[in-house]
This record gives sequence, C-alpha cells and structure tokens, in this order.
Amino acid sequence: MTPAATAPSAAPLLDVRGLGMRFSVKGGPFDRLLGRPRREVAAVDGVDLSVAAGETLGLIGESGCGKSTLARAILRLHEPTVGKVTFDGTDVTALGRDELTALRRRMQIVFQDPYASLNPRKSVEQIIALPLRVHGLAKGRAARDRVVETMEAVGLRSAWLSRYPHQFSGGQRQRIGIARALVLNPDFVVCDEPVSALDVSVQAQIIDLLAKLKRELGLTYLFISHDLAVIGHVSDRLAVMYLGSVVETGPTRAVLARPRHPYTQALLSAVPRVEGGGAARIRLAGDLPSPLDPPSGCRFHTRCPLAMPRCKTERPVLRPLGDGTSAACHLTETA
Amino acid sequence: MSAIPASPALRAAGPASPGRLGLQTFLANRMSLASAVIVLLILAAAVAAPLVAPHDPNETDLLRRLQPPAWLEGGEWSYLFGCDALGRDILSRIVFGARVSIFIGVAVVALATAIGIALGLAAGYLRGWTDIAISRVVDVLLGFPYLIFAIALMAMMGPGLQNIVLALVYKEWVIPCRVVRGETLAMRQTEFVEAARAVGATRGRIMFGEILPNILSPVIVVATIRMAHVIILEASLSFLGLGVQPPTASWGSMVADGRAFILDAWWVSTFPGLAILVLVLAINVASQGLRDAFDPKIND
Amino acid sequence: KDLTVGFTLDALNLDPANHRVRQTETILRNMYDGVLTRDSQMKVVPELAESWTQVDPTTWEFKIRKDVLFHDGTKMTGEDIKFTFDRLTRDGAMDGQTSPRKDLVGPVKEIVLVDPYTVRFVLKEPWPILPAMLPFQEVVSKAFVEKVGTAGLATQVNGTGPFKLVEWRKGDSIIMERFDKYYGGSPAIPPVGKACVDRVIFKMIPENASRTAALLAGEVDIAAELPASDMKRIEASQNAKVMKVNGTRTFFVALNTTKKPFDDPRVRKAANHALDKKLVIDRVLLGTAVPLNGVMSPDAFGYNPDLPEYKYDPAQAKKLLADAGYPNGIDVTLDVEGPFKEIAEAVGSLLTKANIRTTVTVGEGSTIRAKWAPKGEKKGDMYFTSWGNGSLDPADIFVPTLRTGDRGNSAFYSNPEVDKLLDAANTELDQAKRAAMYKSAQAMVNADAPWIFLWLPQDIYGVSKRLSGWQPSADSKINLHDACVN
Amino acid sequence: MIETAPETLLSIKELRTCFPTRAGLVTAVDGVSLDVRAGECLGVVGESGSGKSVTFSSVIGLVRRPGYIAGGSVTFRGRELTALSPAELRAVRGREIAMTMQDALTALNPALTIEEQIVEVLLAHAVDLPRAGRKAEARRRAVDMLRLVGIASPETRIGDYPHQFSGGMRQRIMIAIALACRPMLLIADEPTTALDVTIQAQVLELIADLRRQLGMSVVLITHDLGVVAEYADRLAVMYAGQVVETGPTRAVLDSPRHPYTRGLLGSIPRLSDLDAPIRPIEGQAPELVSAGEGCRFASRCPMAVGACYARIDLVDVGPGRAARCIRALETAA
Amino acid sequence: MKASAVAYRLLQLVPVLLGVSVIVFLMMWLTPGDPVEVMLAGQQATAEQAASLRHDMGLDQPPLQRFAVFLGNALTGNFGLSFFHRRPVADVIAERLPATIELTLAALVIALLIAIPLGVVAAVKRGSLFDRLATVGSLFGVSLPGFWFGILLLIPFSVNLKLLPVSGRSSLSCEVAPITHLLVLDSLLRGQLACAGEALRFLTLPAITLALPTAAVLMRVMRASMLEVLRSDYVAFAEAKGLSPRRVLLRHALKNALAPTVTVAAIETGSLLGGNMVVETVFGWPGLGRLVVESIFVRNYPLVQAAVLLYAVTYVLLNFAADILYTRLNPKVEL
Ligand SMILES: Nc1ncnc2c1ncn2[C@@H]1O[C@H](COP(=O)(O)OP(=O)(O)OP(=O)(O)O)[C@@H](O)[C@H]1O
Ligand SMILES: Nc1ncnc2c1ncn2[C@@H]1O[C@H](COP(=O)(O)OP(=O)(O)OP(=O)(O)O)[C@@H](O)[C@H]1O
Ligand SMILES: [Mg+2]
Ligand SMILES: [Mg+2]
Repeated sequence: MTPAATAPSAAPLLDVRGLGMRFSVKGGPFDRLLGRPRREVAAVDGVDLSVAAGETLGLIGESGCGKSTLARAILRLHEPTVGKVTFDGTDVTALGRDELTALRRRMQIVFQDPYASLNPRKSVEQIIALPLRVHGLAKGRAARDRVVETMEAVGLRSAWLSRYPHQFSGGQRQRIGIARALVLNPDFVVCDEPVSALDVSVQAQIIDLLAKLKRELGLTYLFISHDLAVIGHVSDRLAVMYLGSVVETGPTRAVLARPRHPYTQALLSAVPRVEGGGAARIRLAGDLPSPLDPPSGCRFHTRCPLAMPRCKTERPVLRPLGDGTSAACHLTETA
Repeated sequence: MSAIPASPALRAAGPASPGRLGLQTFLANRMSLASAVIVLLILAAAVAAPLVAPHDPNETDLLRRLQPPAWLEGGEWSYLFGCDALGRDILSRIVFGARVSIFIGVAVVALATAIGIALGLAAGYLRGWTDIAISRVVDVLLGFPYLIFAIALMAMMGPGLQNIVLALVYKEWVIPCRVVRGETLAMRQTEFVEAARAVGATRGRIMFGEILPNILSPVIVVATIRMAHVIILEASLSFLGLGVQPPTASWGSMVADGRAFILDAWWVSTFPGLAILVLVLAINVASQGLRDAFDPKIND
Repeated sequence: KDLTVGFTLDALNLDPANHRVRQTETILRNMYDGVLTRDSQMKVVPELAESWTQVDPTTWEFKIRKDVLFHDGTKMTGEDIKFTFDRLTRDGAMDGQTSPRKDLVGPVKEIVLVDPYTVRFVLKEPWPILPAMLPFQEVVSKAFVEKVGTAGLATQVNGTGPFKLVEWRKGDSIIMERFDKYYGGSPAIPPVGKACVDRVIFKMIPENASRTAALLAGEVDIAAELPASDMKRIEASQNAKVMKVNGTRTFFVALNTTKKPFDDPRVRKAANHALDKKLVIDRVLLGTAVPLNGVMSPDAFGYNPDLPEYKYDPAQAKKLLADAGYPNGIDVTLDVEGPFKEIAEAVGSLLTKANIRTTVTVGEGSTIRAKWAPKGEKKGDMYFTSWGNGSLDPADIFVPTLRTGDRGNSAFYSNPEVDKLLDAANTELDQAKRAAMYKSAQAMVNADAPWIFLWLPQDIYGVSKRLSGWQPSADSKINLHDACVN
Repeated sequence: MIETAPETLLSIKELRTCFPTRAGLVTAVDGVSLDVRAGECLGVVGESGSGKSVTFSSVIGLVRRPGYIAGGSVTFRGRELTALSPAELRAVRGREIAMTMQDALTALNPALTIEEQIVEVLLAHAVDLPRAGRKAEARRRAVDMLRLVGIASPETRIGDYPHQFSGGMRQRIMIAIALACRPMLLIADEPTTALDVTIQAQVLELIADLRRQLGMSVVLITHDLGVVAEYADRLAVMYAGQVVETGPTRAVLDSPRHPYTRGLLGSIPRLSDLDAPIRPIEGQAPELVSAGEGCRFASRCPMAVGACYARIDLVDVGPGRAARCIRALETAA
Repeated sequence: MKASAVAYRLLQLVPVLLGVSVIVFLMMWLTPGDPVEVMLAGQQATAEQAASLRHDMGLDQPPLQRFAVFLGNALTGNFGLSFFHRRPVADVIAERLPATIELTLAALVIALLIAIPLGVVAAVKRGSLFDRLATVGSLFGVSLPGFWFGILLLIPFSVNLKLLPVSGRSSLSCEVAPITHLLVLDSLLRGQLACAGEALRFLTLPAITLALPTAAVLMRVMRASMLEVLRSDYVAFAEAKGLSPRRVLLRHALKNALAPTVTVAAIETGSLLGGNMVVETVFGWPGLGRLVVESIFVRNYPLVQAAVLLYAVTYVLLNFAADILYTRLNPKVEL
C-alpha cells in the first residue's frame, strides 16, 4: 500500500498503519457452543493516517462510520484488532499496561457529549484532578494549583472548583472536559466531536478556545466532526471516512476546493450554506449500509452516482493524486 | 475570556452535590419524612429497649396467661397490650422484638449489599468470564425459591440469629448484584468512564471511584425496599418454626405463637403483626421518598 | 348423611403395609380391619379373627371369620391373612421393598395356613405382646394386591372395613362411603352392623386455629388434635362440645445422665422437685393431662400405681443441688422441637425460678433427634420429648427409651438391673410375672430419675353436637363405624 | 408590527406558555407573535431551549402538563384554537395542522407497525374514505403515502416496525404520517437534527418537494441557519422565549438587525470562506425563570445600553421585517 | 421466533438446573438428621429394620454415587421414591402441583387485575387523590406479612360471616372429572357451574392473600412505566396526530408500558410459586409448597430435590415466556 498522505515533516508524531477494529456482536460462549456464526462489525477497516507534530488532522464522516472507534483504538481505549499505531516513535499497540499508563500522559481525548463525559457525582476539582492523582503527579495544594491553572486556561473561574457538573451549561462542561484532557500537559489530543452537541454560538466559543490552546501549548489535534464547515475551519489536513475506511485525505483546502472522491463531493454538496449557492446538490440514494453487512468492492458503490461495474467487485485503494491529496476511487485512476 | 454571569440557580444552590439535592427533595416530602421519623423512633425504642419496656420481656407468669389488653375486661394498664400464653408482657416483647427484626433487616441487607456491589461491579465492568460465572450463579439462586432455600439452610446450619442472617444473605445478595450489574453495564459505556480509562485509571479505581458513586442511589433504594422484605421473610421463617431462639422475642415468632390463640386471644398475634406492618410500611414509604428524590426518571 | 373429620395430616400412602405414620393408620383403619382390635377400654379383642389361642411359647393360632367380604365383593380367607403378614414380614415382599412395619409384627418366622380359616403365627422366639401389636396391622386382599401391585395399593383400597374409598383428593381430603356388605365388626364392640353414616370425609386442616374455626363454622363434625386453649370457646358454642380421652404418649424431659451436672442423681432429683408440674398442667394444658411419676400410662399394661411422687418442693431441690456441689444452682439448656416450644418454655421458666437456669433451644426435629440419638455426641443437657405407646404395652415404650443404648434412650440411661428385667419381661409369657417385672423396673427408674417425669396429655377432640355414638379412643384412632349424625 | 397579509393561515399573537418547576415559573414562550401564510415556508431558528418547540406545541394545544398556555391567541384560518374544546382541537390536529417531532427515532411507537400508525390517522379523521372497505382504502393510501416519501417497496415494508428502518427512513415515515390527511400546515420540528448531512439533504428536499406538490405551508424549526437559508421563505429568530427578529430569509441573513442574529451569523463557520474568523457570542443564554422585562440579550450584547433593560417590543425594521431591539435601525446601514 | 433462539434458551437451562441440583444436593447432604430416624421416631423398630429402610432409600450409598444416580434418573424424569410416602416422587408432586399452579395463577390474575388498571389510572392522574391513595395502598400491600394477614382475613369472612370456607381446596359436594386438574377451569369446562363457584369460594381468600403484595409491586411498576411512556415522544406524536385519548392511552401507551410489567410479573410469579407455602399452611391449601417444607423437615431428600428442580425449571420457563411476550410488546427486542 502506498503511503497515505505526505506528512509535512519527516517523522510524524502519530502514525497509524492498517488499523482495523472488529466488534463481535452476539458471540458469547453459548453462541459458539450452538455453532452460531460470529457476527462481526468491522467498525474500522484498514485505516492509514499520520499526524505531524503541531498539526490538526480533521476526520469527517457520517454517523457510525467508525470515527470514534478509530480514535479509541488509537488511544487503546479499545484494543485494535489489527494494525499498528506509532506515537512519537513508540509502538503504542505493543505497550504493556504500565507503559501505556505512562503514555496516557501524552495522549488525551475530549469527548463529544458534555453531559455524559463528566461524572455527575464528582466536583469539578475532583474531575480535573483525577489524571493528576492517577499518575501520582501532584497532591493537595500542588494539585489544586495545577487544577486552577488549567481551569483558568480554558476559561473557567477558579471559584467554581467545588461545583458539580449539573450546575454548568453545555459549553462550560465542555471546557471542563478540555481542562481534564489538558491537565497532564499532553502533546496530542483527540477531539471526538467536541462541538457537535453544542449550539452554534457555544460551538464557536469552543472552537475558538481549542484554537487558542493549540497556539499557546503547541498541541497536536486529531479533530473529529461530521460538520464539514467546522472541519474546514479547524484542520490543516483532513481525512474523509466512509464505512470504516478512509476514502480521501489531503490538505484541507485542496480537498474542499477539489474533492476527488464521489462521496466527498456529495458530502460537500449536501452542506446547507447560509450564504446560499454552493455546488449543485448531489442526491445520494439510500442510507449508509450496515457495517454488519458491508457492500462488496467499493463500500460506496451502493450509493455512488458514478458507480461502475468494477466498483462492485474491486475495492479501490487510497492512492496519491499529487497536490498532497489521495483518494480511494477507481475513477481517479482513469482521471 | 468569557464573562459568564452566574445564573440564579447557581447562586441559590451554591456548591451542592447531587446527593445533597436529593436529600433536600427527600426532606421536602412530608410523608417520607414522617416515615423516616417512625423508623428512627422504632430504632430508638429498640436500642433503649430496657428503658422503654415496662417489663422484663422474658418474665413468665403463668397466672397471667393470655391476659387481655388493658382496655378489655380483665386487662391491666401495666400490661397495655396484654400477655401471651406464658404470661409475658406483649408490649415489652414487641419493644425487644424490634431489636431482632431491625438487626436482621440491617445485617442481612448490609452484608448482601456489600457482596452484591462487589460482584455486580465485577460482573458488569469486567464482563467476560467473570460476568458469565457470576451471572450463572445469580441465575441458579434466582431459580431457587427463597423460603425453601432459607429453610433448607436453616435446617443445615441450625437455629440462631447469626444463622438466620447468613441463610438470608446467601440468597439476598443476588438482588443488589443484579441491580448493580445492570447499572454498571450502562455506566461502563459512558464517556466519563472512558475518560477515566483514557487518563490511565485502574480498573479498581474506575469501578469503585467512578462507577460506584453513580449507582449508589438505586442501590440504596433497593436496599431499603429489601430491608422491608427481609423483615417479613424473617417473620415468615419464624412462622414456619425456624426463627430466633426463645425466649428472645421476634415479631414473626410472636405472631406465629399467637396464631394458635387467634380465636380467643387475638391480641397475642395482632399487636406484633401490626408492629411488623408499621415498621415495614414506614421503611417502604421512606424508600419511596428516597426513590422519588434520587431517581430523576420518576421525578419531574 | 356425611360425617366430616377435621384432621391434621393426609395419608401418605394407602397401603397399610407401607407407612409408619399414626395419622395414616387412623385414616386407613376406617377402611381396613385388623385381625384383632381394641375396645374403648383398650382391651384387645378379635375383629377379623373369631378367637385366638397361644399354642406354645412361639406359636399363636387364629380362627378367622367366614363371613367377611372385601369391598370388591370377594370373600376374605386365611389365605389373605397369611398373604398380608408374609408381605409385612418378608424382606423384599413388597415388589422388592421391605415393609417399614416389619418390626411391629415381632420375630415372626413364618405364617402357616392350617386350613382356609385357621392361621398360625410361628415366632422365632417368645413374644408375649403379639396380640397387643396385631391391632396395628390391617388385612389386604391377596388377589387384589397381586393384581394392582404395591404401586397400585398405594392409592387404591380394597379392605374389609366399614367404609370404602370413594376419592382421595390428595392433601385435601379423603372421601369414603359406607360398605353395605360389612360383616359388622368386632362382636366385642357393640353395636354390630354396618356403619351408621353414609359418607365419611377426612378433611385435612393442618392449622390448629382453622380446624377449630371449621368446627365452629359447622364445616367439620370432629376436630382432631384440638389445642387446649380452644376448649373454652368450643364449650361456649351451641353446636359443639369437647371430648377428651387419655392419650398414650408419655411426655418427659430426658436428662443427659452421662455428663455434668445430670450425671449426679441428686441433680436429677432436684430437677424433678423443682418443677411445679401441676401449675403447668393447670395453666398451660388447662387440666388436660395426667401427671406421671414414671414411664407408663395409667392405662397401660404393667403400670405401677405406687411409684413415689416427686413433690414440687423448691427447698428440697435447692438442698439436693447444694449437696451435689451446686449451691448456686446450674446453667443448663433444654432442647425442644418447634411444636412444643411454648410448653417447654413454661417448664424452662419454672426450672429457672428454682435455680436450674434453663435456656430453651428450639431445634428442628430431625436435627435434635440426631443430637439426642444414643449413638450421637451426648452433648445436650435436657431434652423435652415424648414417646408414643399405642400398644399400651411397656415393650414398645419402656424398652426403647430406657434400655441401655436402645433407640429412644435419649437420657443415655443405663442400669443393668433394669436392662435385665426388661429383657426377661420381653419373653416372659406369664402375664402376671411380666407385669411384676415391669413394675419393679418402673420403681428403679423412678428412683434413678433419668427424666423429669412429666405427664400424659389427653387427646382433645372438638365434636359437633349432632354426632352420637362416637367415642374418642386412647390409641388416638378415630373409629367412625359407630358414629351417627342426627 | 408585522403587516398581516390577507392570505395568513396561522396567526400567533402574544403567546405565553409557562411551566411551573421547582426552581420557579418558567415562561418558555413569552409574548411570541408570528404569522404563517398560505403556501409559504417559515423557518424558525434559535438556540436550544429558546422555546421553538413549545411555541408550536402550544399552537396545537399539546403543552405537556404541568405546563399551560398563560395568554395570547392562536388563530388558524380565522378560528381561535385556544378556545376550542379538546375534541374540536383533535379534529384540527393531524387533519389540518400536522406536526413532526424533533426526534424521529423516538417519535414512532416502537410497539406498533408502520401500517397501524399511518392507518390510524386516516381512520381517526375519516378523511373522505368510502364507507365500505374503509380499512382497505386507508391502507392503500398509507402505501401511497410511503411511496410518496420514497420508501422502496412500501407494500411489504408497511408491515414492519419502526426499528427495522434507518434514521432517515423513520424521519420520512414520520413525515408520511403527518401528511397522510393532506394538512394545510406542516410543523416540522427539527426534522434533520439527528441525521447526517447526506440524509438531511434527502429529507429537506423531500419536504420541499411535497410542499410544492401539496401546496401546503411549512414551519421549519431548526437551529441550523444554513437549512433556513436554503429552504425557508421567511425567517423568525427566537431567543430566550421571544421572537427577536423576523423577515424574509435573505434579507435577514444579509443584513441582520438584531445583535443576536448578527452574533449567530458570526459564529457559523462557512465553507465558502475558510479564512473568515469565527466570532463567538460570549456568555450564555439567561435562565427563563428570572427573565425580566428588558432585552434578554442585553447581558451578552456588545451594544447594550441602559435603555435595553426596559420593556422592548418588536419594531418594524423594513419591508416585512421586525426586530426586538431599540438599536436595530442604527445597524441598518 | 426462531427455533435457534428457543434452543439457545433451553440450553441456558442446563447450567442453571445443574447448579440448582448441586446446591440442593449439598444442602441435603450437609444437613444433620436421618430420614430413617425421623420415620421411626418414637416407635418400635430394630436396628435391622432401620438398616433395611436405609437400604430401600439408597441411603447406604456414598453421597457422590447418590448424586450421580439422582442426576442420571432426573434426566429420564425419574426422581425415585419419596421416602415418606413410599410412592414415586413424580406421583406425589403431580398430585400437589395442580393446586399450587391454580393458586398461583389465580393470585397472578388477581394481582394483574388490580395492578394494571390502578397503575394506569394512577399514572394518568398523577398527583391526584386517587394516585396518592393507590400509592399508599400499594405500600400497604407490600408491607403486609402474608401469614398474619391471611389469619386476619379468616376471622371475619369465614368464622364470623361464614361466607367463605376456612380451609381446603374443594367442596365435597362436587366431583369434577379432571381435565387440567385446575378445579375452577375443569368445572367450567365440564359445565358444572355450581362447582366452579364452589371452587372459587375456596380459592378466594388464599389467592387474595397471596396476590396483594404482588399486586402492589406490579402496580408500582405499571405506574412508573406508564409515567415514562406518557412522557415519550411517540405518545406526544400520537396526540399530535389527533387520535382520541382512549386510543392514545390503550393502544399507544399501554402496550409499551406493559412490557416492563410483564418482566417483573414473571419474576414475581417465581416468588409467588416459591413463597406460597405460608399461605398454603394458613388456608390448608393442598399445594406443593407445604409439602416441600414438610419434606425438608423430615429429610425427604428425593422430593425436595425434585421439587426444587421443578421450581427452577418453572422459573426459567416463566421468564422465557415473559421474554417472548416482551418481544411481542416490544418488537425492537429480539430474543
Ligand atoms: N462496542 C461495540 N460493539 C459493537 N459494535 C460497535 C461497538 N462500538 C461501535 N460499534 C459499531 O461500530 C461502528 C462505528 O461506530 P463509531 O462509534 O466509531 O462511529 P462514529 O463514526 O463515531 O459515529 P458517530 O458520529 O455517531 O459518533 C458502528 O456501526 C457501531 O455500531
Ligand atoms: N415540561 C416542561 N417542564 C418545564 N420546562 C419545560 C418543559 N418543556 C419545555 N420547558 C422549557 O421551555 C423552554 C423551551 O423549550 P423548547 O423545547 O421549546 O426549546 P427548543 O427551542 O425547542 O429547544 P431545542 O432546540 O433543544 O429543541 C426550555 O427552557 C425548557 O426548559
Ligand atoms: Mg462517535
Ligand atoms: Mg425543540
């Protein structure tokens, strides 16, 4: 397989190769005894990615296409089924439990749901200090100082230390989640749809905050969203996912200006624009197929307006198309 | 930096934990509060039984056999609720009997809940074979009729307060265990648990530090309801002749002993029966209040 | 007309040879007759037999009536008697099983059919109580049993008794109707003839209060095992009355004679003096018991009326305790089974007042019995228990409860003199001599006081006033042949 | 004031809807006035909790207990809906005014087949169904309806349960149910919030098509300004229980008069201009319990002045436009 | 429902039954006491006789062998002889089982008849006087000690008013040829209406005593689930469709609200079945529960083992039935 995308610097901070993640649904020992077939969901299916230090990689795709699963597998919150994740030269997939714990100081995650991602029974201080306590980094005064410092960095008042999550609005909660991720001073942060549960005006606040933190702390983001406009604004490069695989990747502007994969094109055309106009709408037929029973060949062929007979049988691979972009589509070969 | 004005709700409540909010709701519910007070009064009477009871509960006087309550003909005011078949003061026995009922209720539920929490958390969080093993045991015990199980165990271990507690605990833990497992299953998927894993927290810390505090309120509600159940179960065991040892009074055995005289001397079994009813009712009402206060689903 | 008996426990099995439960026998006895029976004075009289004689120490001969029909209309002969007793006494005779009642027939060697209506019991050794034991066994039809087998006999009845089975609603009731071709029953127990009532129903009402309630509500005509406390209420009602009869069950507190403190006879005597038996009988049993000073019921063979009485005498008790080295009294436990808890508590509290500080421990029957079995650990102090004596012969109460190491010897009592007398009496054929032996054995036991001698409770029945002709019987049987309903 | 065009279908005047809660009385809808004209699509935007859903639940008389309508009037084709008896109101609901719920995943009854759920509306409103074979006819129309909203092989799928359909299909089924009796007004409450962009496009196009085909009016509730921009003829912006600005869509979006509308537009990342900075509105929406007389946006408004804290009404700010801001005309540059 | 799902559930029975067998066997084995001693207590018998009885009962075999024999026989439905009845355990249980089933079913029906309407009305009129009364009533229901309440019921209805019989199951005046062995049902099937009435009179008090606590529990479940359903979007949508309140309540709300009630009812029926020995004792009901308790006391091992297995099977099957019913009420759930 050809390298996914040309990374800006020689050694990327994060490098993902052939990552695959399968879940077996219904497959207890009894099922096996009864000889029931193991039904598997290939939530992530052979993904290659790399993120350079200081860069933001945007990951976009429809609901259920495996974005979160990919993120969790990278952080080893799920054990990936196959593939390799290298972070700053260390093979993450090969780490033992202790080394993994150590690595977690450098890789953090911000979750989508500001309501579910905070333990409702813990005060803000307890929530933000948890990483410090887990890693034995600071106690008592020192811990509190670090918590206050982080809270202020994300725009929370230190007077709110002893409040509980339910006393905050969605945007404020999301700031708490960000503070928790930042309190360990990580290098790399996965943002799993950090704004999609928020109202537009609050969403803007959080995007603003994340951009500021990135500038000030030199962070590297993997930024997941299903909103192309958001991704367009925050990311340097982007990767488009469809049904478990990356179908297109490249520098954000390049891809948005000239999407190569029919899915990316459809996605782009479907976004309603305040300013009106935009590309003529490409109507896709049908829904996202079930990952339990993915289509053969090109996963997108069932909905693709440009599908050819070949697409049914042969699965296209991601191939570079110059200008730093790559796409997985048979059409791009002929082009 | 955003200048977010403190909203009125925030100003009013101050730093209040969800538990404290629930408690406030609970206190606001007059009926549950009254019930909680009744439970506490019964508890106090039980603790201070020697001071409260007018007579020695075990002092027999065959001449007072089946003496009626004070307000009936042949009754005496110093024996308010009358006397049992051995001429013992029923009121005093009820006061002392509260000790047994409450002790068994509390001990069984406390032990069962502790076991249930540990196993339920393990099954629900660790899943895999741990879950399968624990769940099978739970299934087996659920399929076993409760009273038969307890009776057989009592026959096996012999009588005595301690054995009653054990006989009931051996099956009772299944109930909190199922509740905890179910809640844990729901919790382990939540993002805050995942967040704890993402920062490297150990399984123990996640189970007991992150999940447990969140499932505690349903567990407490179940525990109080079960306590009421256990008190009736002990009474049923006593009724079937497997209760506490004489002369110790237990409400269940008082009802059981008194039922032989139900046609002639209704008071012997009626008062302890009422005592069970009142205590169990009070616990149930209080727990209903707890549920309303802590379960946001039922609560609007 | 129907007669309903409010009864405690359903029959376990309708095969007369295949149970060991008194209640089952009580039910069966109304459908099956025995070779011998007892009259209301508890005297053994012929029933299916015309007469009996003892041919020699080990041979008994029975002449059988010729006019007896089974319910299916076939004639009963000596063949059926022989079959019945072979089935009872031979190993594996019941389709491979051995009758649990085998022992009740004694050391039978064989049953010989001399002629169709003469049967001989040939014993391995002399056994003087054979006639006293025969009323416990009922005669079955050989042809019928061979047809339906032991399994069939468990639920079907083809007897020679005054009633035949209509329906067995298991756990609920047994319905019988009059057998019109009944030969009449024992001539020694008038009236002779077929039964008076059309139908008899044994209705199982295990709960005491419910049985009384059913009697008061007119749902039953006889309420068996009435609790003493309900007597007053029944006496007060217009349609029912109380009937009492001396029972055959001796109550006692077995004292562990192998272990301190009751290994000392003075302590055992002290315990006997310490208990105000009369108070318990008056207040708790409401006068429905006869105090005893020994093992035997006053109605029983060989009863010794001259036994000294342990008078209620706390001072004497205290003195005896002090003499034995317990001036401050003793702390002991009293084991009892659930059903007797209340009365044991009364006994315990009275003993406690006399410095025999008693803790009552209620146990479950099987467990306690295992604890007090002679081969058990001999750990307890006192055991409140009883022993039935349906035959009213010392052989089935005195021997098992007081002979060294015998099955029911919960006091672990061992007196070689007593053993010798009991063994001799067991094979002594001269009834007068036998009686004398038992009397002196009773005196020895009384002096050794291995028990706190208690009492012999009366059986209490609640009986509807519309009932006539029925008498409760001391062996706890409820014989409804003579009962009439007005 | 908004000039009431003659062809006004629905007219809401000074509607107030309250919910007593533990924290106090929440006035979720506070003096909302809106018109919907025949055949038009009115877009209603606003942040979560701004009262969009409650406003239109109030219109069809479906405020959840213990909430109640505290004042105002709702006239639909000249009839005062708030004065109707429950039975009369039921006859309007589903028949003349249909509503789709915010969450298609939970708004279909999981225990009933799609067939039953469509057929029952037809039967309930007995819309010109023949006497004989009512049920068969109703079923036939149900199948037609499903075909209309683009469900493949509707004859067989009609017997399925909701969970057997994907999210987009359920949303379309809900629309089919709502439109089964050919209502004059469809209130579509956030019909696409739970859907992906590609599916969202399908559903919105469907609604637009149907509107044209059936000639009905549509109220499109959403918080996505982009959706409104593409599909709505007119637009109402709600903030904290009040309408803060209304007008023809393009006009409002091109020159917003209320600072909140302006803030909203500034917060949206635009694909067409990736370099345009996102300018968030600082602060957060106020609690409705304590909402006072004055402008509810004042505490977040960069232009707020003392007079903003007194009572403010909607003022005309152009042809068919109104805004609830005393400085609206200042910004009309 | 698929055959494989049924097979799967039946397979789940195996470990449960095995577990129950092991426990009950261990309990019986470890319990002191000897059935032969119990049988011969207070009666004439020699050691030889005792030994022969012991042999008949198989008590002279080592425990493990006894267990193996028990398991082997149980597989063929043969549970040996009941020690005390000296009749096949299967027969003895079969005689008592119908009474227990009849009582349990009657109690269940009464409980449901009380619980469902009350629960629905209480939920619909939440906060009303009716709701409060129903809530208080249900709390009384769960707080009543059944044995005591049963006795209390007897006095007015049977002793004083003589309206209902004191004890037992069947009237002497009625002979009904068995079909199902459930008396009420059989009388009806045979057209003996008077007998059906009689049988009902016997059934009334025990069934009510048994039913009340269950009714209380079910009512609470019903009320809670109804409240939740009434809050659901689909009920709101049904109202928005302009359906009649009756249809909204009975067709849309009730069907969904019944689902949790069914699950709880199955669990409750399990405890009704296992817990009715107390009621059986008070009302002289010739059911299995009393027999099992007595059998424990007399160490009638074979009967206890078989009965407990029967309870376990019933419990599992009941839950299975409830699951099937659940899938009817809630098609979303698959078996
Ligand atoms: N624990 C799991 N067990 C089984 N299947 C799972 C599990 N987690 C995720 N999946 C499946 O894997 C696929 C990808 O899920 P994932 O959550 O990664 O999607 P996503 O792109 O993040 O979607 P969203 O935008 O809704 O968050 C889905 O089809 C989902 O059903
Ligand atoms: N049943 C209720 N009880 C109390 N308050 C309620 C209730 N229903 C709605 N509210 C309040 O009314 C206000 C408006 O709610 P509404 O659902 O109309 O908002 P919305 O604009 O539709 O928001 P969303 O975009 O989240 O759907 C909210 O602040 C909410 O808290
Ligand atoms: Mg996701
Ligand atoms: Mg809404």
